[in-house]
Amino acid sequence: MPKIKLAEKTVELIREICAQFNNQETELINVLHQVQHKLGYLPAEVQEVIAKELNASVAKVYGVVTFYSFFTMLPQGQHPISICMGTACYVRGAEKVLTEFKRQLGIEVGQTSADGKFSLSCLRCVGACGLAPVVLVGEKVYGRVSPQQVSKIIAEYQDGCASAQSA
Amino acid sequence: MTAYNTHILVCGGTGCKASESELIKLNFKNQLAELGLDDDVQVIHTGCFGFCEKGPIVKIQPDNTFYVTVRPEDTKEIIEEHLIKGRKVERLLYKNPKTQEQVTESKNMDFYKKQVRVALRNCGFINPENIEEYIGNDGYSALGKCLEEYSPEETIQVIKDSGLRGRGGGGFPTGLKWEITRKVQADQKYVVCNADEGDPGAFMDRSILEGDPHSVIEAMAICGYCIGASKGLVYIRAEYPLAIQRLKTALAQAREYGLLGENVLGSGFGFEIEIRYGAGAFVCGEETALIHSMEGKRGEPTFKPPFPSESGYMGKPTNVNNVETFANIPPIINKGAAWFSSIGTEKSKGTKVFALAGKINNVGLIEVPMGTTLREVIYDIGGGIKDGKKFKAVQTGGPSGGCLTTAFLDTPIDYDNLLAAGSMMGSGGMIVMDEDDCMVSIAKFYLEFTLDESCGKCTPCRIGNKRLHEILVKITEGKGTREDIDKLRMLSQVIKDTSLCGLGQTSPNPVLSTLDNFLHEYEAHVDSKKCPAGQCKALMQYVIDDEKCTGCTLCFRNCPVGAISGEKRSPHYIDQTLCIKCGVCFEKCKFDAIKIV
Amino acid sequence: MTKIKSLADLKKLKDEVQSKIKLREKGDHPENLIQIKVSMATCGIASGAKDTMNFLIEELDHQGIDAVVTQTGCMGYCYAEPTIELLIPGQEPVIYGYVDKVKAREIIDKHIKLNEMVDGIIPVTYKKIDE
Amino acid sequence: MEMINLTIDNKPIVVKKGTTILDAASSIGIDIPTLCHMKLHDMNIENKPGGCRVCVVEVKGRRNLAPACCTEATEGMEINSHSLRAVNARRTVVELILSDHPADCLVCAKSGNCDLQDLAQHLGIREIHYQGSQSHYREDTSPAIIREMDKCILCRRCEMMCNEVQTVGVLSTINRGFHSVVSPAFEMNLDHSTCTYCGQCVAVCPTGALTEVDHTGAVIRALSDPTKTVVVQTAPAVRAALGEEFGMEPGTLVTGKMAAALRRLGFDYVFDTDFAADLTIMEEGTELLGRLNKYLAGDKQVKLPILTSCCPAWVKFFEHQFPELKDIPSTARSPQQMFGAIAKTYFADKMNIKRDDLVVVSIMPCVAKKYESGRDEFAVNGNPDVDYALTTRELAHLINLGNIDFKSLPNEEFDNPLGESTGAGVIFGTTGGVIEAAVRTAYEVQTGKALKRLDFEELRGMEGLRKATIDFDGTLIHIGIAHGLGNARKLLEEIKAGHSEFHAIEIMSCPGGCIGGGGQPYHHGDVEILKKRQRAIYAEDKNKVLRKSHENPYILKLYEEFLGEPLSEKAHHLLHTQYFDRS
Repeated sequence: MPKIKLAEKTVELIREICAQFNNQETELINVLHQVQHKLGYLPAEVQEVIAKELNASVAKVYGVVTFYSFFTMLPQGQHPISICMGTACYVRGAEKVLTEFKRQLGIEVGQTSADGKFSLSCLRCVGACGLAPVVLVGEKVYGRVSPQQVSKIIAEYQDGCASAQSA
Repeated sequence: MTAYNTHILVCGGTGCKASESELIKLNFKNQLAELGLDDDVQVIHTGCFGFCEKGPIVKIQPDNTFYVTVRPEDTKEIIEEHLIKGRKVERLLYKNPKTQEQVTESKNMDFYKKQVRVALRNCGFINPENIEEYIGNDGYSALGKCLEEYSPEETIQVIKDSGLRGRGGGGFPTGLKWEITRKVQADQKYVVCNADEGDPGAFMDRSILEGDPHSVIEAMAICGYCIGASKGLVYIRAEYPLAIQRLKTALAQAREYGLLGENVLGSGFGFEIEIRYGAGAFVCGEETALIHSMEGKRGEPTFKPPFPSESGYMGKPTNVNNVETFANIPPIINKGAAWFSSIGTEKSKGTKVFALAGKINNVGLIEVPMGTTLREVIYDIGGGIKDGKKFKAVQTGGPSGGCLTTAFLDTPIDYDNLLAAGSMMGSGGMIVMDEDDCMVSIAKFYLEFTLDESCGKCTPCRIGNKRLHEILVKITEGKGTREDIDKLRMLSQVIKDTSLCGLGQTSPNPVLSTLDNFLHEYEAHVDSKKCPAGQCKALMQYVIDDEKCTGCTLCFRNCPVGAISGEKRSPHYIDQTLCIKCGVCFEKCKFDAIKIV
Repeated sequence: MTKIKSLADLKKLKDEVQSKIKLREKGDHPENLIQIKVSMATCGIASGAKDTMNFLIEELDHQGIDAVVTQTGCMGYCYAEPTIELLIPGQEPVIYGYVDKVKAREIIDKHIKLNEMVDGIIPVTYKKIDE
Repeated sequence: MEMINLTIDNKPIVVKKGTTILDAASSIGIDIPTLCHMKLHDMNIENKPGGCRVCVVEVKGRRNLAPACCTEATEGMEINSHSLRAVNARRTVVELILSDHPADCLVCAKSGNCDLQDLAQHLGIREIHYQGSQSHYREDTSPAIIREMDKCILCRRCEMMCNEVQTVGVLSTINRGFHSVVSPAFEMNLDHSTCTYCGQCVAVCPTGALTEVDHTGAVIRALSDPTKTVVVQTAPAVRAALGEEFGMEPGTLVTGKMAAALRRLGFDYVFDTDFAADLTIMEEGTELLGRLNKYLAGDKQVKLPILTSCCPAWVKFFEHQFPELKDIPSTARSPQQMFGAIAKTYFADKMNIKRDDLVVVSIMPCVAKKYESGRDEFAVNGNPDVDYALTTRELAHLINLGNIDFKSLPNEEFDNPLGESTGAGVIFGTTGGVIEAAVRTAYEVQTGKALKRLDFEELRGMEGLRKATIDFDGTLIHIGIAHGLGNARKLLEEIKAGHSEFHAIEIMSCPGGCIGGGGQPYHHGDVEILKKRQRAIYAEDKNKVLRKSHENPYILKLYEEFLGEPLSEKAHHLLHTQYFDRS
């Protein structure tokens, strides 16, 4: 992993978040949520700052980050795409939808497209089983997605890109 | 302003549509037009009446007459007799199976309504972001009643008498849990609401928190009063942003109205609730893992005892209940233990919310009394199987549960019956599968889930489930042997017997229950290398039917690996050694010429 | 809002809220209003309930129809999202499924304005606890 | 005390409430196999994750099997420790572990000393029925410890040691499910982490996942190089444990046999680190008295308490975790390093050996000593004062390679001049020993009076934190003792907060001190072994004619001929060091 240097501003932000939770080690997960919300991901350097602020070992912080699937150490695409792999979605063909996304984006689960626009992940049941199969792009929920709809969904987010290129 | 005097409501549910309800509607329309009544009588389609076994259903408004098993040829009689002469068509009325009496009015037809909404009583009725609507519907009166009229012991007794059992899956008696926590001496205790709904296919907790967050807040306060806790924590999935937002709003309103905080309703009792977020770990539904997660640690379970009621959050006595359990508390207090225990079966009282999903027409959230049969749930409430396919199995209990076959359709649903049938209640996901679902693949799917979600602490769950999954992969790839089937069984038994927590102890259930109920499917994969459902890619082939192929070249042009060859306007051919079984040709072919064998 | 200080206070507030609801439901009172509840749980929103709700608010306002549109939780009919409940004073409440903008307009034009029911009603298939 | 009646394998038994099935069974001679469980009695160290599931037993009326290590006995319990169901489950569990474990026992450093191997033998496993993919991790080599995590069985003992006992916090379980493994943060190498190389993870690892870096090959090459003069020093704790490697009763002193063995291995001079320990007392004791007297004279600038500095893991610990306190420990080098410095100057000069031709090997109960010998400040022009530091276990390995029948060796003496030591040097090997040795000398130097009794029982013991007050002829000296870095941390926090009551503190990283070092023969969780080693150390002290460092004639000679006096410029140069902020 390439070493990155955190901007002073970022370090300050992390410190503030830790302080909000009284620098309590027991609040580690809340802190990680907040920091990831602000920064998008939790690179090693960020975890080191958090560990220091909460007076916890970096190994512990890393152990927690790698335990929970919600936390990520890699920057996500501009539009993170998550395919629900809950049972309802599975029996209604989520796998085919996933395969189609992989094919069209040319990336595997856990990867980000070369242009940084899309990242692909699977998640477990978002509780919208009535709409199975379900796909999330950012926080937007798409229901009853068929493999045929995949290109349309991707296109929705590529418009900006296309116009930017033509401009 | 009324244009129509009368409405004819024709059920447009999928089941009824299959039995020609479209034609019934059309007949009504045409015949009314012929009689020139189409300005007075309007015919409309409705959604499912939830009484599919007696479909198609026709209801006449405004006199609420309810006709069952209506045939397209009956429309004339209904118009002539009922609408014109005002006489009900008796032979089409529903007969009460007990009394054999004909039921004319639908308001006397309530017994066909299989659902009773207790936990969901306010969902879809009140505005969840307006506390006054909750209060207007008896909200917080149970808390008030407890604080003013009942001692903690008396309140616990009501809960115990009601027979309420934990709705998170285990089914532990709620009142007893409260009593145990109450009896432990400590300077601080905690009430925890487990809202880490993780079972794939279950979304009742989300719905309750989104639709009726105050009922959970009220119940937690009651629990706090009973066990002697002044602090509550809701552990909620971070994947539920709307539920979180509604809960936050509700908490703020409850504080504003003095229903949380110090000295609630002038009783001297104080209670506060904080939110803690899950971070994507299914195992955190297990209460010890949940507590560790709330303490900022890896969500690994620890051996019980000590139970959280003795040593839980921060080492203090902690009572953990799930969302649905809490949502049942206020009506129990308000309407009494006797009322609640009158619903359900001998050992499982009250109702259970199920999330119906999968290959079923009326996907949705339902709440039925304990003891309702699977058949009632699937066919009456759920409207039967999608696209007229054959029912194969219903999976209950999520990754900890099992697949139940037609043989269990008439089994009354309660904790003990499901357990005896090789499944479990779980949190209430019910996923319906049809003939197209391969049960070996389903078992593999659940194992994959467990593998992903296992915390890795104990050997049987960490390595055993990996090996189970590997064997299942082998079988679905057509490389399995009879010995592998035996290994699945033996290893499953050891994993159940030796795992540390509930996740591991129940993880082989999907394998065992499919082995028990669908052994022939395993055998087909192993012996004849065939997947009866046509799901397992390695065991199927796409072939082109020479008779049907027109040589349009569409498949040839779409095949991503160039496995298809053939001259234009003559039958094409798929080279099986190149085919990756992506299914594109199958989807593209306009002539049904591509078959799966 | 001042804090509710006792069970009696709570009961008073409950009675106030309930009498408001009754007035609305009875329908013979000048205050009566048409009420529409839009099921706004995750499933509903994902299926476009927000658009439906916004459309209803704008359209009813535009047409000068006296109505309140509120959100509510999941009604349980996930297969038919977005779902709405229409309460016209003096009448039984009616639930409609698959309410997109087109359907919403039809409901306003026919059911609300002309009292003609339209296709897509979902019959209530459950009992409430006070029934 | 509430008592519980139960039966195990049909034998009735009464135990105290709170007793686990495992302990109850063991009290009547039923040994239920375990793997992850480890309990060091009286030390408050217990690893009980209940994770391996090897100890499962059948309890009548219970739905599933119960792990004996964490299930408490209850009234009327009927336990079958070896029912078909329990044995089958136990075997399957071990097979599962083996299915995710490299089958390279033949070449594994831990072979013959591996709990997993023993268990597989014990259960008679001859076939692994469930085969499948195995986990693979990058091998991590540091100056002292090798991590081969393919062999990790997730017993979590190392994690418990590193976090709870040592509070070093380098190791944590990471990832989850099949991918979980114990690792430093970001899967970084140990040498990039704040690891102190205390080696307690190695000491408790049941398999070959954590082992020491092996220097035996290099030592053999040096021994067979005719141009080199190879000298060896042996640390005090080695003699109390080495015998165990040859099947001797724990606590057997093998000082003489060890010297004989080393001589047979071809070491040119067999010396004793105890000599350097005496030297350490001269330097550290003088430093202590210097600071103390200034303090007693009212100097508020002087920093007290003074902390011992002979443990390299401890030194690295405070450099990482308490850099602001780096002025407090004594500047005296550890005995190993003092020995090296003296050997490559005084001794080399005396014998007319060029520095480059003199190889200093040390035998240590420790893996951190490997790291310490490689620290830059302990080398001259790239030539280290100590070339190779072997563990007790590595020495045993060398002896085996040399076809030496250890048990039948005669007792031999160390060589002179660096082989002579006093009892004070010997007790460096146990917790409390360094400070007791220092007190013996400091008292006599300070008061000018001879001590009437030399055994300071108040400084001895196995408790993690101890304190004692010694009357220096009217001046009360408060002494603190900590072993285990977690205990040390408590004392450091007090110092940091400015309310430490002590004048001097002895700190040892390993529980028990060097007798429990990470390089010692594996104790396999049996704390009695540590106690026996401790008793052996004190017995050796008692048998010595000279028991005070300042009475060691060769030490006095060293000062006379070479160093001048304690804390002289030369002594500073050769025997003292500085510490670095590594935070």
